[in-house]
Amino acid sequence: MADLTMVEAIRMALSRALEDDPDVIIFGEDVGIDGGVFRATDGLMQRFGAARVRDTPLSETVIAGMAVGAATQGLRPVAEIQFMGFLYSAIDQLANHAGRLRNRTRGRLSCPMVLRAPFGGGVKAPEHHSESMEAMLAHIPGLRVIVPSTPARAYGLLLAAIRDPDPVVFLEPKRLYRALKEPVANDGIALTLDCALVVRDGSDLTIIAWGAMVAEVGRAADALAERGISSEVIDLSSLKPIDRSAVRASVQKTGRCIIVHEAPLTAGLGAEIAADLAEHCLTSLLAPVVRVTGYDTVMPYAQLEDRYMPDAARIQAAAQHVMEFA
Amino acid sequence: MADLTMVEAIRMALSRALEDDPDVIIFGEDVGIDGGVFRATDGLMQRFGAARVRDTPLSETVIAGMAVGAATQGLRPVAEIQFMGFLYSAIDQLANHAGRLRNRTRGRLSCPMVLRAPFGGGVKAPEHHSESMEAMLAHIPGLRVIVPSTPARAYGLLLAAIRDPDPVVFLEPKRLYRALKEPVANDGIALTLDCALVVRDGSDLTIIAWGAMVAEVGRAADALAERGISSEVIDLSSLKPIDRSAVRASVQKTGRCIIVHEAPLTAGLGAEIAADLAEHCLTSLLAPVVRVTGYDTVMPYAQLEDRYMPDAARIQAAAQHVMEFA
Amino acid sequence: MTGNLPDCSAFLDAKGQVLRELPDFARDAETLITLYSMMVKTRVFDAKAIALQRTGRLGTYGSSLGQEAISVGVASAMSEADVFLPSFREHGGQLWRGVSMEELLLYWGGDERGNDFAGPRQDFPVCIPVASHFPHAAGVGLGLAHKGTGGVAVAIAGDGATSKGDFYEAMNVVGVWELPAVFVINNNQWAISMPRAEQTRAETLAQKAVAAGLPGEVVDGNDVIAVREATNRALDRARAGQGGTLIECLSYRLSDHTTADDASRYREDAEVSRHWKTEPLVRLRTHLVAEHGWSKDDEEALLRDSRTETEAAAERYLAMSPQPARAMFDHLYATAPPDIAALAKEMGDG
Amino acid sequence: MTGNLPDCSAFLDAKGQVLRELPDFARDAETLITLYSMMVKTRVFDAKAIALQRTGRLGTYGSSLGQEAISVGVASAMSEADVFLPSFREHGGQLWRGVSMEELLLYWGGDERGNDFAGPRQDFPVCIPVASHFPHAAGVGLGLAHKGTGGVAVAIAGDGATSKGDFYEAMNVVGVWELPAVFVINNNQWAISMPRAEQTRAETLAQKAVAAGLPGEVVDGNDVIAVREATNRALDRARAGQGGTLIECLSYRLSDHTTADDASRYREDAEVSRHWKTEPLVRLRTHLVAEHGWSKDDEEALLRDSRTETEAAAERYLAMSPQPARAMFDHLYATAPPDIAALAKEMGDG
Ligand SMILES: Cc1ncc(C[n+]2csc(CCOP(=O)(O)OP(=O)(O)O)c2C)c(N)n1
Ligand SMILES: Cc1ncc(C[n+]2csc(CCOP(=O)(O)OP(=O)(O)O)c2C)c(N)n1
Ligand SMILES: [Mg+2]
Ligand SMILES: [Mg+2]
Repeated sequence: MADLTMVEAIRMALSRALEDDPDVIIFGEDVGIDGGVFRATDGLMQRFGAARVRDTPLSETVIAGMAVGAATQGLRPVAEIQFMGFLYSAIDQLANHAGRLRNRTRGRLSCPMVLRAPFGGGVKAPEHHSESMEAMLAHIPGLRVIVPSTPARAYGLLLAAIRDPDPVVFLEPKRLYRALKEPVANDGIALTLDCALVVRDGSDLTIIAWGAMVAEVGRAADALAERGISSEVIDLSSLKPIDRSAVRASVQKTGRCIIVHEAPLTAGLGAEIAADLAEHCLTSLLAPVVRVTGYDTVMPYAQLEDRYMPDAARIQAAAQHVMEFA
Repeated sequence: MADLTMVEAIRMALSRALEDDPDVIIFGEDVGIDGGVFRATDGLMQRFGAARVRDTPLSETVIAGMAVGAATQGLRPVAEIQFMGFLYSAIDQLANHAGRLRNRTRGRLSCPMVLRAPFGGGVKAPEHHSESMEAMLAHIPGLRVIVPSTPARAYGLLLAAIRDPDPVVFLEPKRLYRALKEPVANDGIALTLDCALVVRDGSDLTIIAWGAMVAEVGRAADALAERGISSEVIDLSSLKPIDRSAVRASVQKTGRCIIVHEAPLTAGLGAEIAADLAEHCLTSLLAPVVRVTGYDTVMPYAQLEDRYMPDAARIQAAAQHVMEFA
Repeated sequence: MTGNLPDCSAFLDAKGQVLRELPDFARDAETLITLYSMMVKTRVFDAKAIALQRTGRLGTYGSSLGQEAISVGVASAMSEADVFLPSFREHGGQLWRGVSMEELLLYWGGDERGNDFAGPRQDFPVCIPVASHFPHAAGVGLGLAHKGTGGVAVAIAGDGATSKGDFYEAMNVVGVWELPAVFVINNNQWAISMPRAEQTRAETLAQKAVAAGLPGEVVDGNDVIAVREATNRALDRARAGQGGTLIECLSYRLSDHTTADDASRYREDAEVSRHWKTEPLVRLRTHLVAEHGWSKDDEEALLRDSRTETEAAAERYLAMSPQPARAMFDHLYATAPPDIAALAKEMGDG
Repeated sequence: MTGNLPDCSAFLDAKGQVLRELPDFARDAETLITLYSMMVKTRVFDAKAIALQRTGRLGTYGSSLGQEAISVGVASAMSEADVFLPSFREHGGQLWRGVSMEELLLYWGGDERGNDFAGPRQDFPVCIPVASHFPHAAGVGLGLAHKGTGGVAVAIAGDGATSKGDFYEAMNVVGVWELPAVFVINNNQWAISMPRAEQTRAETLAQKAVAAGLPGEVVDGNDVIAVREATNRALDRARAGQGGTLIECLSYRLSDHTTADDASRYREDAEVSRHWKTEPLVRLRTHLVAEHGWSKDDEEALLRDSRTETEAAAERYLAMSPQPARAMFDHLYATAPPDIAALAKEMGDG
């Protein structure tokens, strides 16, 4: 079992899917000979041929829309949007078509497609390359939205997304692409979609995050543990649908909750979780539900991005605040 | 002071803006000789000329993007998207440009544009004509998002939006276009943006809504009053930025809160309000914060849309639940 | 304002005169009668749909009055293996392909079951967001080519649709990937209140194909023979692996945009009257009478049958019990996640 | 793979030979030297920017190596009243228009202040989302026409940008509204790893203008004289109220796509070498030497001055203190709503 980075695990999942299912095809900008700007598809065109791994013209609307069309014909398109900042042009296809084709045809047509996109900050990329707008996608009925937080999770969740009979947006935290390695078996085993994962048991408070923020929360939890505060950390993983019972169960146990995401606060996905708790776990709450998020402003350019994104220090401060609440 | 419907009040505001400021121009699909599919611009082309009120080709990306460009040149474009279901193609321009032009140029360029769009259900329109995806827009930094709930509010808020130096998305609840009349003076007075409005004082619970749902909440509040339950009703009006202090003040007083919107529950804007309360008003809350919303599914076609949208009965039931909570 | 239509490739002129040698299929009386019958049926259906809407028993509806030759002509050229992706005005093509009138009424009456046609199971439902189905057609073409079925994706939309980026992006990928896809434009001269001349400065819409390196051609969309023949050639090219084609069919929207529209606000009656002289049914009828012995009795029988069929479909439609409210959760996902399942259950059967 | 460039309108061939009668401006030594100097300066700046990036002192940067003639040529044709809307590879044009090297470095170093140029206050900052500034250019053109300033919007983007719907929609409205806007394509034959031939089946990118009813032309983008002359004509047309133009400038991306790219993964060195023979600086230098007495000393002085200026700018850039974190809230709105004001305050000056 090899130690892989997340981008290697993603490549292995893509490769596995191409091997296992002749209906899987990959397309997007620069996914072919270049292997994707992050190398997620490196070598796949060479191995599976240009008919199955194909560079598209520079057209995000068509990338998403062509995936919808191809999916109705029994293919399993895994399309790539090069950066989430360029995904906006694909939203019309996601909201007006992908998410509703099965529903509006009463199951006659379906849309088993995956739209992959790297997202999030932390790599000092140019303007428009560091967005985290997952909440917009999570609001669209009929989609699934998945975010992995480790290489192994990326492998298993991506396989699950590709095999799922419905459209999945698969958002890859680019900051994690090469940040850490872990052993990942190429066992072809898909993880279960729609599930959150408790990545750390704890008793004093629940911290919920996804993608790159899970590691940041882990660092904060370590520091908090040294101060005797026990955090239960949940990797939400599935942003749509949300595994509400897992979140509620944890908060019912701990009585406190912090939610962490890179996206701006207002109408971010953290709001949904806090709102769910405010409705379903109110009597369990011992302290305010605090969101530690990107600020309600435009993602600043590289020089200030560290000051924009939540970090362990901000998470700790929020935890402290929640623990001291009385 | 004439009794006007909302669509008449909007037309009066547009007409007033065109009169008062030679830089105001209007464009969109069918806004010219046809006067807009809802007649919001009826007669304006005839009166102000085709150079100021102009039909565009069928191109939503260009409608939004051209507004951005024109706004930088000292014009005040008031562009129309014919229905919110066709606004998705404009999101790229809103998120990647309109919302950030001032910020990214450190104030050198700005974007005083208004993008109007009818939204919401209740008129048994065809597929894709009844969406309420305001939360997606409220998540975009740098925008304002406004929704009027009565003819007079529409007049004053639209004037304010047009005069505002920053981009505003102005969403018009089409169900209210002709639903009721009220006296509206053509006094050229803009309302203040960024403010919620308490439309009914009450003491037992706070009900927050916007657009067409405000009237529905009013009906529910009447029925609740008969059962001795006193509702404070807030018309949020400004969906971005949210007037958090007004909401908090009310909930601190009543201790209970219901939020009502047509959009799907998950990651809808109701989540933001509930989350804000879960953080900032937890100790005031006597009951769970309940959201009465469209369901997490595709807006059904006309036959079932009444069953999808919140109505007075569902709002009353939620209120009852909240009042009985112990 | 939109004037008369420019000259373009036609076999029958407005008076039913044969202008040039007819293609084989058009020398066969039975074929022509089938085409004519479907066009008549479409027009009868349109009238019924409008009547239902006017009496509150159907939703907003867009008539295809005057443009019947386009979608009937296109659909009649297609094979079963092909996939049709219609816009909202191509009822005739849907009927030809086997969608039932009852299903069409269900759809326009606001019931999703109308999209679950028993007929051409692979065809797309109507596309409302203008031009957004052109990318689907590219994808369908990709899928068909990948599966080697020999099928072709055929998408149709209006003149207004040619201003959307979707149309262009899709044409471009069809061009460069040589996908089996045919894009048809029903140029009925109006996009709601927008006349064709204000939609684009391009002299023809067909010339937009140049941008994608595709062949584009203009045909008389009021001549069902010309439409079918052009579609045949495009389909042959696609099946031969030679890629896509753009076909602009010139016609005229004789009706309001939809039942929610009042075209008298923005165009002259005189213009409409003028275009009644070139509408597609009369010319084919004249030809059938002159060349194939089509009689008054034949015509009356056709009308009677069309009306009977339409009325029967309308009655079945009106008699259908609505879906239960919980149906809104059906088919959202193949397997409902817990929240959706709970909602459906909660709603019960009421 | 991308071969040699097709023949197209040029005044100087790759060897600096005059091919046809030069336009007036190109007979003036001073003008030619100014153009040449800016191209050299751009190349020197590019090299410095890459060096800064390689040593961790600048963000991802896209070099304009080999394409200097395009944006310098275009910008040099523009007047002050015009508005430039560049993509991310048009440093030469920005410099010509008056943006300082220091401002460019600030931008590419990840600091918004780089967009607040002292120079052409009406020009747009770099556009990163490909082609999304073409709609802006249409709107700018609309604004300029409305205000009657005589100004023209000039947007420039790459060959890849021509596949985006934004490009097409914007061309279409420019066409039908006759807006004063010029769209320039820097066809450097590659969009990251995508060769021009795979981007579209269209034979030229200029022919895409046909879709919008606009004039389109292909010029040799390595000949600054040809670029400027074509832009002059397009600007004249626009100022005369005759609407927009699409100009495709053929050139070649001699560098990697950006500093984050490794072009050897997807193209042959031989192809790159071949294109070094046609790059834009040599031919103009040869011409200057032959016709205008440009000497070795002149050349050395120019290089020295360019380097000095670049180094000085880089030093000023490196010496600048960063914005305080709260600057991220500045200019979000003209007047900060309470939440934003509170955040800015909370963040303090740290
Ligand atoms: C993307 C989008 N924008 C706007 C609309 C509203 N709308 C419906 S039909 C129509 C005009 C369509 O004109 P055309 O393409 O010529 O088709 P026709 O109605 O003439 O058949 C418009 C603007 C829509 N359905 N989709
Ligand atoms: C809408 C969009 N999609 C994808 C990208 C990522 N990207 C940046 S540059 C580029 C290629 C651009 O090619 P071209 O238009 O030829 O310009 P060049 O880089 O060659 O100057 C891509 C795909 C982007 N910036 N914007
Ligand atoms: Mg039309
Ligand atoms: Mg290029």
